[in-house]
Amino acid sequence: MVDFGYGLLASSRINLDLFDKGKFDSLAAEEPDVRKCIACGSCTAVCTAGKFTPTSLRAAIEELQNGRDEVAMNMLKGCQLCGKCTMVCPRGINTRHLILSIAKIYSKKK
Amino acid sequence: MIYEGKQKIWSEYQKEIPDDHYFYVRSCIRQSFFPASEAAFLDITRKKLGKDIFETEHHTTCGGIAYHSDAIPQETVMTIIARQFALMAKYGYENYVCSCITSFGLYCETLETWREFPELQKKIAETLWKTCRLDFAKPKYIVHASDLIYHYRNQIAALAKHKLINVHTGEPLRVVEHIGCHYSKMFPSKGVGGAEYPYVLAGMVEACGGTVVDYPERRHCCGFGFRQYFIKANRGYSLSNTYKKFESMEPYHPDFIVTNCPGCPYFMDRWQYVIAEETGKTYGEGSHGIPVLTYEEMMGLVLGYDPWDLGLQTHQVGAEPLLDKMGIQYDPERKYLGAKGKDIGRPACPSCIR
Amino acid sequence: MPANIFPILAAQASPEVIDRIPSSFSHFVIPFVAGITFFLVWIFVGFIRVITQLSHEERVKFWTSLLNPITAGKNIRDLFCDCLFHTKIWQRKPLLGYMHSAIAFGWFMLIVLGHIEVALFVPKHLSYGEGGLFYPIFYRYFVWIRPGHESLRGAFFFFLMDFFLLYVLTGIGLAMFKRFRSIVLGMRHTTKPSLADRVALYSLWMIFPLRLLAESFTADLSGGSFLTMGMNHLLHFLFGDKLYFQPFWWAYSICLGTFFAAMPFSRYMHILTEVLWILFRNAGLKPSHPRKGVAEAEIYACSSCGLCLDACPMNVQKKNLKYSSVYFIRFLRRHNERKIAEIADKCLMCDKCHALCPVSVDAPALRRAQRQTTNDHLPYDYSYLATVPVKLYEPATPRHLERDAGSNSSKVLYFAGCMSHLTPRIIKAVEDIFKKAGIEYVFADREGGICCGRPLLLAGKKEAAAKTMDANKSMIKASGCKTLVLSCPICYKVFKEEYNLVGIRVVHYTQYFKELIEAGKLNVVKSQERIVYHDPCELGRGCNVYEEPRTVLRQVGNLVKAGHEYDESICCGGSLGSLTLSQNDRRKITDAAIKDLTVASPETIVTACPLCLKTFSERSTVPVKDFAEVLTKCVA
Amino acid sequence: MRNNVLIIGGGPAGLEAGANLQRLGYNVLLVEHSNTLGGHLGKWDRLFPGGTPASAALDKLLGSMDGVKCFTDTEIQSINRLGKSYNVILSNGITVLADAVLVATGFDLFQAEKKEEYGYGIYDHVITNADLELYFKTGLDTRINAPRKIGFVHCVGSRDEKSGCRSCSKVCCATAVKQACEMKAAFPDAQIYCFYMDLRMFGRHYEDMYLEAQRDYGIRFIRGRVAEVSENIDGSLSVKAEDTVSSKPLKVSLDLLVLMAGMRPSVSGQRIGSLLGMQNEKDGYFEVLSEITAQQRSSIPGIFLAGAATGPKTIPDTLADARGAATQIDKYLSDIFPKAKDLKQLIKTAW
Repeated sequence: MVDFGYGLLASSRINLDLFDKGKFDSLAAEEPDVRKCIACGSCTAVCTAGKFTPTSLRAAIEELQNGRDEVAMNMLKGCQLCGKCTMVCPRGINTRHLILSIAKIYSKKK
Repeated sequence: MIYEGKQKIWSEYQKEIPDDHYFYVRSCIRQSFFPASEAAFLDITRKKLGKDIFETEHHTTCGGIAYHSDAIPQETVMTIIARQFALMAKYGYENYVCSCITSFGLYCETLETWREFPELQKKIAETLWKTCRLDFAKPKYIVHASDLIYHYRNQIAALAKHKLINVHTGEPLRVVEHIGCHYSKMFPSKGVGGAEYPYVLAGMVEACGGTVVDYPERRHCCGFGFRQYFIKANRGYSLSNTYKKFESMEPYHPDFIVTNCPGCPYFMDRWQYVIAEETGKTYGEGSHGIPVLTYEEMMGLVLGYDPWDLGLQTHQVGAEPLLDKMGIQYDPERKYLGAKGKDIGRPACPSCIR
Repeated sequence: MPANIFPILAAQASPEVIDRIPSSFSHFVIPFVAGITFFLVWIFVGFIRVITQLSHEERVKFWTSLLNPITAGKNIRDLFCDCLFHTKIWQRKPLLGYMHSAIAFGWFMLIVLGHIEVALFVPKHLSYGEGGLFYPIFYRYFVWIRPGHESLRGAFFFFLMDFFLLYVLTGIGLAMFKRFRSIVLGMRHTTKPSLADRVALYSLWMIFPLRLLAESFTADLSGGSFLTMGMNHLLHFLFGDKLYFQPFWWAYSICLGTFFAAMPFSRYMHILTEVLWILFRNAGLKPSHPRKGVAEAEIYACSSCGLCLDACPMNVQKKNLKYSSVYFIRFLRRHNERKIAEIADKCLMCDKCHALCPVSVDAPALRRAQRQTTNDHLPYDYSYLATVPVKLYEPATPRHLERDAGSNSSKVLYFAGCMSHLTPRIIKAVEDIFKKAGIEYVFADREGGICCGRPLLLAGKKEAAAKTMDANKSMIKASGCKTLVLSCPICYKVFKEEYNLVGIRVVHYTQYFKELIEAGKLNVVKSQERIVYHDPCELGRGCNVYEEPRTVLRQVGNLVKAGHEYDESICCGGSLGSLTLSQNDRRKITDAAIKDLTVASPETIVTACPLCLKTFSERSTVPVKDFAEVLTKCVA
Repeated sequence: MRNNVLIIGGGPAGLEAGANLQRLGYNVLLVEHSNTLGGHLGKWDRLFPGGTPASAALDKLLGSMDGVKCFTDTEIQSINRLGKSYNVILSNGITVLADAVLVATGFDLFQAEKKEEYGYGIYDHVITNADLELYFKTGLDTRINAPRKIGFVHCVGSRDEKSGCRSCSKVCCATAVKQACEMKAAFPDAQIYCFYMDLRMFGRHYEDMYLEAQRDYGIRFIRGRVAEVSENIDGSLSVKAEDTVSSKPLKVSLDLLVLMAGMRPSVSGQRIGSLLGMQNEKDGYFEVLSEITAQQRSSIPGIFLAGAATGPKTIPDTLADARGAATQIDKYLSDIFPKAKDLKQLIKTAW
């Protein structure tokens, strides 16, 4: 191995082929509201935990659908389930149950 | 893949290429990267085909590298270009052929800019006169050297000593054609076959009996990207780009890659070594890489030039497996001998790639 | 079973009891014996199981509570009031209370009196030891009157027995009637009985009419009073002198046996289990697991009476009745895991079912315990809490007043909470009142804070909740304030119950403002506005704060009544308690609650919870205001 | 009275206007250059948002055409003003003197092969919205072979200045959502992606359809334009876009890519326009006298416009526009036309 002082970079690209449809479908079975998100960002804007640590339900839903489960989980692990997002969600998504369901389904190793 | 669909597009992007009388300008970096390519171009066009290709030692760089690296402003590069064109007119030519894709793109860009902004053209003409005392002129036709070879492809094929066919199996060789980004991505109408499915190299390959590999990342840049390569901290981007291309072409098992740009063959050739060092991965058969040729080298081989006269020993990835497939006789002992039989030295052979 | 296993009792009758002729064994008792034996074994094993499932601390707590005279007194009172008299039902629905107490207390008295009769009229050595086991139950079959020996004391017991039998029968009659027209007894919804429930129910219904018939057939031989004797005469009149009584005693025994055999699988198990639950309850035990130990006693203490169906705010839609506590407990009993999880998550945790339960079965606690099993272990990472500044608050007073350390000790700390930040009018009004009353205060989370932890607890994430509570605790302690005022009942409940803030007084703003008025710091001018007060679940049922807001509101305006008030108030539908209730279902609850609040046509609905405020505001046509908002408007 | 009215174009607009004018007592002549009436509606299977069969809608339109003279396979050869009226020579040799002309020449579907990067006509599994409708009608398309991953590309040839159309084609978003749901119903195991730039769910019930698509059909909407399509060695498509919501480039392999080709001013309509000397706006659609108050009138007296000839419209929009045109023509022929002495007066005051 020669040290060139540079090397191959990890791709930042989303590879949708990595999206686990089965897992997401089971999430949708557990909490169908996950499919209702219109990515308006209200949840992220009011997030109590979001003031201190990067927490975003909107982005997490997006990342799950982009096959980046780990990233999504990291975006929700600081959530305090305070429910502000439920109050502001224009689609009436049961955000707290959704967050719990994501943790439930995506924390299981395959 | 529907071949007829591609043919339809090709038919829509045909540019006019005059048959003869060209003013030729060289590429800055090719002369050191692939020194025999330009010589081969002149030899093929002048000697084999008997064309009038004029060259003068007074021409310079087009300024493209400095321009794309944000080192000089556009007016400067336009004046340099105006001087090149003025030289052409001075020597009585109106057809301009250049060896470099960056130059070609820049010429097209400059001519388009002048067309859109005549006041700028006027200003450049004045600057040209003030600085060089030359009369402003514009070429009637501007082509890339690969356009010209494409134009002569059938004549060359008629003279061919070898075909792009595997002599052992009788199958056509699988060729990846890689077009320099600045050839037609900026102005699709200026390239043979347009930007999506450029035909310039594909046409040559087909004329010589090969078959073109259509892999997903065929449009992707080789990774040169000027700033990405020149600054070491960015070089990983450059490498990763090339890697992406090789990963994408790998399942198609190409026999070689042909390019029409100065930078592309260099990076696609040398980065194969770096990738092999980093990941241990090689893309050719055995632990070989995939040979990368310029179109002049490819046509030179077809016409029966000696591989070492074409400068194939300056490639990182050895061309021997390809030469074997094409049934080309070569003397391994001569590989590293210079023009007068003098040993030019051997590279340290890396263990990771042959 | 051959008859001679039991000695001929009559022959051995002791000379001192000559007015009764005890007779020997009869086969008809077998169904009863089988049923009750099964039942007793079952309940014994169950009891042992429950006790062993308790943790060591719980067991110690339980046994010592039995020895504590205060708890013991409470136990006795509760056992009588809750199990026999059903006072809690009496208070709310007298007819229903009568029905329950008639059956429970009536039957209890029949058993007690039966035993007294046996003790008095049957020789001691016969009574239990040698087959007299059945005497108390089938007294009128086995023990006949020696002709010519009717005494007054016998007649007195005959009367009592007939009286209580009639008492039970009226209860049974009402129960039968309730099956068809429950609304007359004050129940809109009743539970759907399971198969075992039906078997037990029908046998229970049959037991007492059959007992009446059986005793009536033998009343001329074994004695009877106004009821049985009267029936006996009627039977003689109808069927002549020879009455063949065996089939009725058989039927009576079979019904009893069936009832006891079915009891462990039916709702009637509560008759005995609730005793255990009341002892647990009074010992202060709470379920830590949704199935085991305390929970098991609690689950079996549920009589499936269905009073929680009418209490549940979800009952506005019939389809959601299935999520009521009674069914939750039923599925817990059946170990139907899928249904358990679904129902546990649906509940709004308004606690009304718990408040209104005749035996105070704490179903919300069971649901929380259930949620804990699925949610407590879910991954989370609160390491960032360490980076949250302890001094979240900022001084509300100018800097120069802050010079000496500990200057905050005279100030109050105001913690608005997450939700109040979505209802800025509450914050504005609270600050306004503080200023008007000249109270120096520190606003703990003006720039946003950490959640109080209650929502996490409601979701069953106990461990995670403890982390946020720790962070808040440090913040509160660092403030140096000695009084913590909260405008959110959700925060209030958890700060009060879980934080254990030694030396710091935790008050809800309704309480605090009432004190300010009483101390003369706020000058309230009464308006003629008709206002109705909504009890937020977490404040009313949750913390028993009912009167303070009302006292203040009466001084502020014309307080009118809502359809349901105090512990009967209806959840606004916006509760954080439910994890899965859909927006649509919540909306229906909100609408029902608003309808109930506006029965007396108030001009304003007042509540004291940001969540209720926001939920009502979105749906109500009557203006909805916060307690502080209404108050500050009336303070000069 | 029985004035002659000539309708050019036998699509929904022409049919609806024709039926209405006929009922108002005019002598209506409808000319259609193709061999069938119905225009694009005849090629569609179902209509958004409710899924009404297009054939049912078309049958209804055709069913009320009693008395309207229709010439199919007929071109307008020449059209000249004669007094207040128009002298029209048709390709079948008939000459008509029309007192009013309604131009309802509709739109052409954008030729998706022009967006070369999408590879329509080059890759085996790239189709257009029109191809998919034909598939829904006939069940035949060799390019659709039990796809498990399907992509829909919105705005193909719309909002794309490079392909000559800056504006929105209005119907493609709703069509894509409709077709995506239909595909999911046809291939329940498929994962479907819609690549959109902005979702324009402007109409009544459209938002419901969009919600259903997400909730009930599990369709994933990705905000980002597909920029590159290549064919993988197994014949599947490698599609690149940016997920602009998460600001990341994105790649996905698909078994079928459906291009939502937008609307273009019809080429045959342009020819009619030049015969009449009618003005086009920059977008190529005919100019109307007033966008707000006179949408169905051209700047030339007696020449009326209806339907997609004046810009992209949904079917209900088109039909309403056609009915509007019919009343405008009626007003013109019963009120303005008889009173005007000559063309000059018509141009100067009455139009």
